[in-house]
Amino acid sequence: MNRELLKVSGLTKHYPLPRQGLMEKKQVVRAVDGISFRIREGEIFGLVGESGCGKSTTGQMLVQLVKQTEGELYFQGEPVSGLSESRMKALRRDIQIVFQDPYSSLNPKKTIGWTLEEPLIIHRIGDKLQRRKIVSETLEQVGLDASYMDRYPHELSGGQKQRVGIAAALVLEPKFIVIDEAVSALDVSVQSQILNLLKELQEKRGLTYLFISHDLNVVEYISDRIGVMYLGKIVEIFEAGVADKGPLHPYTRALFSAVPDVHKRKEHAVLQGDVPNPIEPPGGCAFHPRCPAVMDICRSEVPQLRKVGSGHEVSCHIYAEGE
Amino acid sequence: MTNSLLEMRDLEVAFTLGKQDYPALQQMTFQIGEKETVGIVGESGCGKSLTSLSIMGLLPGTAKITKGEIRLDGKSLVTSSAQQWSGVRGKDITMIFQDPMTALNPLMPVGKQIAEMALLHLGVSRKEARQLALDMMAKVGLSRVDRLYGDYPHQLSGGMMQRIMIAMALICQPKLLIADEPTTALDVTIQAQILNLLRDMNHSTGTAMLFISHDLGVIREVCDRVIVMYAGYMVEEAPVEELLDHPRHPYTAGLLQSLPGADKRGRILYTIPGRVPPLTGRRTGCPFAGRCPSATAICAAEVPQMKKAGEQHLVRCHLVAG
Amino acid sequence: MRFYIRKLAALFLTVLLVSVITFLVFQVLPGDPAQIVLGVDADAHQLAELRKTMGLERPAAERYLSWIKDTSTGELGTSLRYQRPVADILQERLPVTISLAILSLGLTLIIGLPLGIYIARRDGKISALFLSVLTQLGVAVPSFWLAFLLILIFSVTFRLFPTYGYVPWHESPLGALKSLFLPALALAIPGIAVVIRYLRNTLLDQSRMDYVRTARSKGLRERSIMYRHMLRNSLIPVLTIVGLLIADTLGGSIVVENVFALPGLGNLLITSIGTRDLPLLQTLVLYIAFIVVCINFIVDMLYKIIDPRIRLKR
Amino acid sequence: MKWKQLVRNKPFVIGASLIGLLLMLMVMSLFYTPYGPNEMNTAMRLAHPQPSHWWGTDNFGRDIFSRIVEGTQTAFLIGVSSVAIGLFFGLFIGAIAGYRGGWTDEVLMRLMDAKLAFPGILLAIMLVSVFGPGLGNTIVALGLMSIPAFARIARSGFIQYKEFNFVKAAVARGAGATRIIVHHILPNIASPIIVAASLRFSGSILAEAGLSYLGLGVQPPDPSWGRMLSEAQPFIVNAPWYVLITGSVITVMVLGFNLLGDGIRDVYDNKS
Repeated sequence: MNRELLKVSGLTKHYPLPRQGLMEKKQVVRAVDGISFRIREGEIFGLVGESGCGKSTTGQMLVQLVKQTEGELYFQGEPVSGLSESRMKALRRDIQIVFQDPYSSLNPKKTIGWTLEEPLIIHRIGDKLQRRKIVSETLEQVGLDASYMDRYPHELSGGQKQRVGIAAALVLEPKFIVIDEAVSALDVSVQSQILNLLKELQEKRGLTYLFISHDLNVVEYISDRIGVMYLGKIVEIFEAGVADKGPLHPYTRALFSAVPDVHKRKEHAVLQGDVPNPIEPPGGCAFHPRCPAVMDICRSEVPQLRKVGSGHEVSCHIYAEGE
Repeated sequence: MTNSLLEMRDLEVAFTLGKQDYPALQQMTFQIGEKETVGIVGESGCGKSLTSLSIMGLLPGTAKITKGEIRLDGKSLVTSSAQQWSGVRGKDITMIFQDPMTALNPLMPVGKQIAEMALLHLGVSRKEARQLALDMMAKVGLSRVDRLYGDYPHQLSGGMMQRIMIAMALICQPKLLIADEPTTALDVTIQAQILNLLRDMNHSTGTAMLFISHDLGVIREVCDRVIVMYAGYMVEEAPVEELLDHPRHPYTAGLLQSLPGADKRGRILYTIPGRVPPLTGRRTGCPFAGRCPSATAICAAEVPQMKKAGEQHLVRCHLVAG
Repeated sequence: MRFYIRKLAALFLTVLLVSVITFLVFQVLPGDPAQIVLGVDADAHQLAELRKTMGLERPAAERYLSWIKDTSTGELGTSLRYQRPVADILQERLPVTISLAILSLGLTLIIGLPLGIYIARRDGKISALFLSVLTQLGVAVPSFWLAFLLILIFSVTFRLFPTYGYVPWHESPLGALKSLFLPALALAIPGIAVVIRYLRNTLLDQSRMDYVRTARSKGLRERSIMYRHMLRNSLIPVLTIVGLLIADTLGGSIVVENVFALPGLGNLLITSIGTRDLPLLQTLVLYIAFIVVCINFIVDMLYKIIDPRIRLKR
Repeated sequence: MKWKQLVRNKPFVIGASLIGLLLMLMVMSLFYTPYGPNEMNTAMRLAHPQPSHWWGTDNFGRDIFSRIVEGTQTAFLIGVSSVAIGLFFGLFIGAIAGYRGGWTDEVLMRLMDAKLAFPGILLAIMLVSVFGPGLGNTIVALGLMSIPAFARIARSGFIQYKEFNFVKAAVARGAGATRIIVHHILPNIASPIIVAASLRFSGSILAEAGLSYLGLGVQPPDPSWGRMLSEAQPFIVNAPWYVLITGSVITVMVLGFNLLGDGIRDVYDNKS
């Protein structure tokens, strides 16, 4: 079951800042700073982190919406960059994306039917009749009946719009879907309906998800493995829900303990300070200014992501000896 | 029950769309004691923000109070003239909002906007106001306050801006602070800092707090008592542990079951069927009747009354024995 | 500091581009400028003579460079019709156009701004339709026809202002003011309509912003919220409109100066077209365009200074 | 098009009816006018409005109503042509600047700023002074004058919508640049373009009137309200109706298009 579907190695994205003055050295925002991970087929890989950590940029690089500055992406073992125009277009059938904000993810001037049919037209799949059948079937699968085809986005609720977003990603029968904060804008009762839908579709169609979110409860519920990002780097990857192999990295532990728990009021050490400015990240480990367990080495040397157990990697000097 | 600082009795607020009035809040009755932190939780459109705005007399658009009473320290707020309002708003009751980044005047230094509050209500000189503002900024955990005083809103992070808002809200030692989803727009670690700060401020200054949120976890973290709202009605009210551990109203129970979390991995989440009725589509009877798994004939006919279902525990449901 | 350097560079580039366009239109596009000046029936000898005096045998690029060198050093060549240095003619005419522009802009702001605030504050009480039609009417009226109306009312019927002509300032300031008032009003009315509409809409947008809700929750009364908070935030978009208004005012003055026979740059422009006085025409157009570019630059700078978000990058 | 809301929007209705009226007059004038526009009746000079001549006669005894009605043809021609030229080139420039970005955007926008330096009438005067007056040159001049307005809208539309998720989603699904422009961006900037078109239509009419008044715009025998006004100016005292009527017709037409633009903006703006 767990053949490797996607391999990311050294993925980097630097946004050049408009140069203020002639003398000023070129400034760069290191949105994503050399991340590597693998996603197995049929797995839900959760990607969490606070705003500005680069998780959304990573998602958009996987879908080739954003061109990476460095690093390589392998889909089913084949490098993604440098593909011919036609090969790239074919690849786009297999990799899809669902966005967070339901209000700007659907073209307001087009009907739902048009939006769902467009990918089929782009890839010249079937004729008019067959396409309409695929669209109505896909709508059924996301819990909407065929009557939605003639409706416009402004007639739908947030939850319904998100279902259409998911349907639009499914219509080309992809293998891998990047889900970028798809539930954060929804109310709890609607959120649970969408999470169930995503889980059901994943099992029925054997899909693989990269599930991006800042809501740790949601990620812990739905993901098999969780990657934690901080200021453009992955600091830890661990198996979700496996009690004894819980998170080790100081930031991950602080992050998960900061989440208010509806079951009991937790007394927890609150992480002080703000996320540093990505234009001039602190030397060594980017987390050292806020880290409760900071050591001298942390200020000078950048830690590497190292395996510390099956499916468990951490990038922190405390665990550098691979104990 | 400490004697009530704020009392709302049978309040009704309605919007006028075209010719017709649509009730957005009905039968709102609750108290807030001195030093107490009361939470209001509910999904979008349930009227929680409208409740706080009606206390501040800042009802948006065509909304107006059609029935009921709000009293602060015995003084009615509903009938206050504009002149009386300015004595209450900002002095006895203050408010902080959800998105700190847009909540301040972008063209005025943040420190000056805090000092403006002191100048307005404490009748102090400009220099004294500035010093009061600087002290308050330090008290809310901001560092290098002298430099920060002259900075503009766009130069600050979300967390710092919310601390500025809290400093502004507490500088005149108000009796009641209303916090409308103050941490929803913030990251988890920053949210924890702000929730801690609000709790400490409540303990140290004794300012009562009305905390609005859609997040049940945050409610548990901050509030003593909590009110659950649905489609303009209060459906349940109880001390926070009692309500979250023993929910009696089907909607509250449904919400708690549909919350995702590590404990529910691999299992299908419970979902409340259907959708919240829009403002214009609210019919007679219990507002939750359409979506309630154990709804009966009477539920669709009559709006249930709030009944005692335990120590300080009130529920608006026909099925719960009074 | 680097912010201003970048801005100055953009200004220089725009001025250069403006001069290129002007040169192209007058010297290159028409093929043979001498033909334009002397008209169709001129004989070959006269044409050759004129080409020499205008230095047309030299390649276009060279002519452009020398024209730019002269213009920037204040040496603006001589007018064919008046046989006088262009610089002197401009010197005489400039004060008329400048005082007309300043007077009309002054009227626009003095009348437009308070009215805009007043209308915004009484929003809902004045029917939006009446306001929309009134302000659109102000913009729809052709300025020279408006001038006729003003003459008909104030000069012919009430005899308050002269129907035409200009009294220089040094002769009698009151006379100058009286002779310039009607033309300035004719130019200002469309500007007033624009300012009212724009200020009203901006103020209404601002009143829905979060910071105004916060100000209300601080207990400030509506009046002080308007003047201490909203007005300054609204002036930024209004300032950009003032920039556009200046260009329209200068454009409009070309026509209005003709209606009132005011000896300004606009009037000169029209007469020099009639007399085919190419050198004067070319420099005049560059002059007017240069004034507009400089004013827009100043407005742009003001706009940036007021708004700290641009001045102080995080 | 949201006809339901448009019909209920007062400014739109007023604007549309004013323009409808003028359009009818224009169509009528193609076939019939009470008197020939240049038919002189020397016995009836400067006659005040009366049953035989609804709007009186001018100093050559020509019927003012017929001449004004004939003038609607020029006004509509000027309006349509300048919007067409402005729209075609403007959208093209704006699209390239907006979609490509980078230095092309910088250069094109500098060009637009330079155009801003020449106030409307000045640019027209420059072209007319070199190529001579007349209907054709006026149309070209007014067309060039209209380009920046459309370029700016197209550019800001492209820059704004490029960032919207539905455009990103379409790109992620393999949509090419043309499909993105035609299906995703153009329909969403349609309403600001229509508003700009109606404002440019009225702007061009005003500009033509100004030019013709100065004798630089439309020349005889083509009819022009601007030129009629310059002919009417000397008789402002003894035949005020001549000036008043001609000027108010221009104002009504310009007002009509401006209100039309207002109505469309109201209906489409609060939707987004």
